[in-house]
Amino acid sequence: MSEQSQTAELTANQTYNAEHTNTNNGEHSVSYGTYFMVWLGLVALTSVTVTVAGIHLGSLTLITALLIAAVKTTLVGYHFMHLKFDNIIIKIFVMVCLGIFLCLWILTFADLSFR
Amino acid sequence: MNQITELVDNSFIFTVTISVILLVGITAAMIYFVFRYSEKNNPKPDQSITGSTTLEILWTVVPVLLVLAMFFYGYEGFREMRNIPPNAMLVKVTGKMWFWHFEYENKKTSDTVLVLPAGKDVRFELQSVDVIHSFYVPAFRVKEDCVPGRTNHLWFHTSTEGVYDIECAEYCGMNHSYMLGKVKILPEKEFLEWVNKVDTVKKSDSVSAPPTGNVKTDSTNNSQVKTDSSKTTQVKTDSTKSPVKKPDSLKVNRKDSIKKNK
Amino acid sequence: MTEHSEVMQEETQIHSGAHVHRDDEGSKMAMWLFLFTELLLFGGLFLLYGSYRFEYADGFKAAAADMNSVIGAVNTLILLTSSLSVALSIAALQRKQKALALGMLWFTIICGLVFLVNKYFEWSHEIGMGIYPGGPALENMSNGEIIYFGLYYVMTGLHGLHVIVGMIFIGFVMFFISRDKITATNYQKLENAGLYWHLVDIIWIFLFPLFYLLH
Amino acid sequence: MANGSLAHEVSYLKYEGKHKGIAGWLLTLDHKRIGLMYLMAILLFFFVAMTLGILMRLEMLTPGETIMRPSTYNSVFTLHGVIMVFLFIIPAIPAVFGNFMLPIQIGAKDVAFPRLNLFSWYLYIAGAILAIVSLFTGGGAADTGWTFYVPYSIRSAQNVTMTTLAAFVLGFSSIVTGLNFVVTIHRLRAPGMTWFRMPLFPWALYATSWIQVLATPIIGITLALIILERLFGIGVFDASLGGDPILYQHLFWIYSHPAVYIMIIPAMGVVSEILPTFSRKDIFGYKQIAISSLGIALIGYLVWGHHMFVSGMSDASRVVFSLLTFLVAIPTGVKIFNWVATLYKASIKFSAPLYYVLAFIFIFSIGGLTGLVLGALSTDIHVTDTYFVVGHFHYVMFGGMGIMFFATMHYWFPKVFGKMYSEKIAIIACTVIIIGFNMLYFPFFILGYMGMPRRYYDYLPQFQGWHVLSTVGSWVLVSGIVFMFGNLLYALLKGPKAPMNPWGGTTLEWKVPSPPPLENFEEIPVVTGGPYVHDKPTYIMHPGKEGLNGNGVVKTANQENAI
Ligand code: HEA
Ligand code: HEA
Ligand code: CUA
Ligand SMILES: [Cu+2]
Repeated sequence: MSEQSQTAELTANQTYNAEHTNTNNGEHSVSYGTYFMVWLGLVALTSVTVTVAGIHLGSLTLITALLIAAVKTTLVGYHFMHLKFDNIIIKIFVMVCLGIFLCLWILTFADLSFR
Repeated sequence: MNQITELVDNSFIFTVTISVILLVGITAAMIYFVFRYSEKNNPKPDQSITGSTTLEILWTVVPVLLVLAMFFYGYEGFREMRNIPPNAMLVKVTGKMWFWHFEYENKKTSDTVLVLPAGKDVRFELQSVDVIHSFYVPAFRVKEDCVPGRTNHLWFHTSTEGVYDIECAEYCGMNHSYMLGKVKILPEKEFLEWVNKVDTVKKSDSVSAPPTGNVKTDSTNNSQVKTDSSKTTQVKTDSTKSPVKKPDSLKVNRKDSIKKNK
Repeated sequence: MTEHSEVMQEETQIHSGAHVHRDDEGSKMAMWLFLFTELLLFGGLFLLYGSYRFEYADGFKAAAADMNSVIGAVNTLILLTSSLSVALSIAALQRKQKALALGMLWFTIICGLVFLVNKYFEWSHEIGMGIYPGGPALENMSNGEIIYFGLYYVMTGLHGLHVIVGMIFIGFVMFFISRDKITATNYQKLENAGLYWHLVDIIWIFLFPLFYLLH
Repeated sequence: MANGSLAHEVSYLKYEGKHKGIAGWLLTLDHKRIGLMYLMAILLFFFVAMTLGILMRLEMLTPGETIMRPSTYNSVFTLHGVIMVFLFIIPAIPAVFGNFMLPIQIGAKDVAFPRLNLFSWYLYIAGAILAIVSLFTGGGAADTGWTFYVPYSIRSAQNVTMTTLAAFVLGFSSIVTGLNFVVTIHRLRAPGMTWFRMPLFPWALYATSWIQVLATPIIGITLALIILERLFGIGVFDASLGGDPILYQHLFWIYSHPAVYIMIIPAMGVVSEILPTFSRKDIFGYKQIAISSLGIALIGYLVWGHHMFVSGMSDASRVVFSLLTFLVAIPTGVKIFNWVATLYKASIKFSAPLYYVLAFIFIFSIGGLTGLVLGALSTDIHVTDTYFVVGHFHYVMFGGMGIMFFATMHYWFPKVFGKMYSEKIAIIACTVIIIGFNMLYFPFFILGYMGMPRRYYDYLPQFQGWHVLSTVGSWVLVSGIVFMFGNLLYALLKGPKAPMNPWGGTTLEWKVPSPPPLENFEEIPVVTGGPYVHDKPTYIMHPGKEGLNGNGVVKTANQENAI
């Protein structure tokens, strides 16, 4: 019980007057330049994957391709999708989702790779 | 004795015993509380009881230990099941809608009835030609699916003579429940006699080609193989009531199977 | 899909009529959750792709060699650029540059169309060669190749569907912008459309190397 | 404003808004009306599927043909399973009572996205219609079992395509509901309602909703692939084209194992509501119960392989999955122990909902503990795909979730309909149900261990005795259930009016009239303490009148902004 009431007794005025925003009224606007830079980075990475695919790296091909894709995804997510500005909870959500997805891969391959 | 059967049963008994103890404990406590602390017997509830860290830890840690023990017992039996003796005799099992087809190392084949020598380790290679079936011999506590496109393995030790049921345990269409068979365990001598006879009567839709004249000997013994085609080798099942009835119709997606038959 | 953010607002109006309540944060959260479901929808397919690639490494390589990686690369660039234009349109709207924002969205839709046209030619080329499920060319290929192309059609097809949905979504948003329903202070719907479009882009970022490059 | 103040007085059942009569229901955005619409639809399908269950029991009375042909039987158990799983047990508690109670319990006027909520109901109906249409078109009802295993589901001549399509659509209905609830819980808790002041039913719904959002898409795509496979032969699952049937099973169970926790976690949430109410005492170990819901949800993602122990999966992963399976029992055990401990030194008012809960604890424990037998490798290999499994899942699904569905109906009946039922008849009915239930399903464990495979139209003669006992049990169960529904139906028509708080509950739904008014609350309440505190009030129901809310603006989003 002590845990439950550990949150200090609520003083109602505090609650109601505390300013909090439900709307994202034009806080963080990003400069056009930043977006262009990100886009350039993405294009550059694309050309890197295409070139790397041309060279035969053996088993490394797959890994580099996926790594580059992951970097590109991070760029898109962080800048274009504004994860950069998002509330911590959305970041946690993304992590949970990716974490569970990763578990599915690991456990499926626990079967495939020992068959 | 048959190791696998014993291990499975022990693991079962272990798990069930613990379960029964827990179940009885929980239920008894519950019923006792409901009477002891009823409105009548205890008009004023004790509002100060809202939790106990000691108890929480206790009933997290103890169950963890219990389930680890259960896991371990289960694993023991499983290890035995997967620990296929290297010199076990081999039988190829093919599941087909809706019967079992067995092929011995000497290419002798048999449908529905699996004849085995007593006191031997037998290894099975399980395959399917259409959909998934599951080869299940309850008496030996073993089961494994027959999956089209791959080969699964299974083994058991044929301890005592007798006739045991084989059932298909993975749903495979209309006559799934009629996809039965028998394991017939004979003394070794009779088995050899049987296995070395060439089939003459075969099911029309049997899976593999008829046995060749040139047959290999059983790996576990070196008796001579004779070919005697005068007698039929189809052993009749001796269940009290013949479970194998005529299917009312074979319902398979014909359009599909034609398409896939390339 | 455009419902997400609107409902809160209207609902409270109907009920109490007192004050308009808008919850952009909630609306964004819902959009992210929706993106997770999309991600896992494709996730199942990626898992299949990974598993079959593991089982049929050679077949997959052989099949990937048949692909035209130039079209793939061009389409990648198109989608990346369209992602940029969506992001820019949000930035523009935040700066009250309505015309620029609309222009950027038009550009995005055109990118989507070009992407689909490319895809159309690619698919018709492959189908023309008899590479399609049950097709004459595929019949003679190995199992690995059959599965590769099965997955190829399903995954790029599903992705194409998402491009179409994204374009419709953006179309609605443009309509609202022109009617000033979406403004510099109330642009969550645009943001959500953008999130969706970026997800479509991200999926392609993975589809591209997996189907066009790894031979 | 006139509209608004009216809404504070008139019950949601009577309120006439923009639309009147039947349209007032079919176009409603009110979470309570949508919940009731779900209840109607779900009960209808529940009756259909139960009737199919009874027919199966009749067929199993004797070996050989009793009342139907094998192909009919196969369709019947498939339909029974599909309807029970996708149309009854997954949506039942969240979509009916979650919809109804969640906003009230967290002090909100509605869910976050009321239109989406209605949309989800229509998706449900669309899926249900597809399922019904599949019976009469293209070769008749599917005969694959609810698991749709390939390659059989690809080859079957029955109308599997439409049945899977139905399940696909129903999946999306489920996703939409889950998404809506997650946002609702994050954004719309009343001021002062911190996470650990939230009642346990919303906690359970929160965990459930996450599973719905993150697991359902996987089955969506898997079923879609079956449809594509049947239409175009893409080869992804077809062994004759190189597809791997075991991968299908992986994908299917990646969803369907977490789905069993979609079924049970909301039921557990209701247990945690009913117990403190009738114990007149705070729940024991609130935090542990709350967190263990999330624990079950999380571990539930990692154990799907236990359905595939004989499928030819690699030995290593069988061991891993077995170990993980056992871990999922721990958080469940924590809940059970805390519930029993709640009764200690309580002051228990014995009544029908509590009786159902006690029955639940007993029956669900049997179901769960037999789950451990299935989780152990060696025993599972013997009993998998036998009646042992059928026994296990009826104990957890029907005896767990089903019984709790009955409990929930009794617990919230006065609140939802504003009527009281006969307590005495309810208790008698529950007793009959408990007896019938165990008579019906306990023999399954014995049959299973003897080696009676499931999905068998016919069986070997040695199994008959237990089958007969079980069938007789099904008749006992039917009479209990008919009795129970009769009692509730009578109460609905002729029952006395229910007071606001007939049980002495402490959560917010008992602080509003029965049935609740359209807007739930005149003013959004302020929360000052835990949900199950009996000896002092923890909610301020009229913060404005009590001078707490100076500016008259009530914020519905939570104080700890955005979390
Ligand atoms: C509501 C649904 C539900 C629930 C909650 C569960 C809960 C569990 N299930 Fe069940 N299960 C199904 C529905 C459900 N299951 C269905 C439908 C199938 C068959 C699908 C099909 O093939 O058609 C199935 C099949 C199934 C299998 C596969 C069988 C097979 O096909 O071979 C297994 C194997 O491990 C399993 C295990 C478990 C376990 C370990 C739990 C655990 O979560 C149980 C935890 C509970 C307890 C353990 C009891 C209470 C706790 C205590 C009393 C505390 C102390 C105890 C200890 C910790 C020791 N289940
Ligand atoms: C919530 C889930 C749920 C519930 C409640 C039930 C309830 C019942 N089930 Fe269910 N069952 C499943 C889920 C469920 N089942 C699943 C998932 C399967 C697996 C399917 C598969 O293998 O694919 C299965 C399989 C299954 C089998 C195995 C089939 C086989 O493998 O061969 C059997 C066999 O007896 C069975 C029987 C019953 C019975 C007798 C009931 C009884 O409880 C029913 C009791 C019925 C009543 C009490 C009826 C009372 C009401 C009325 C008569 C209504 C009157 C009518 C109107 C007003 C319209 N079920
Ligand atoms: Cu073969 Cu069931
Ligand atoms: Cu499971």
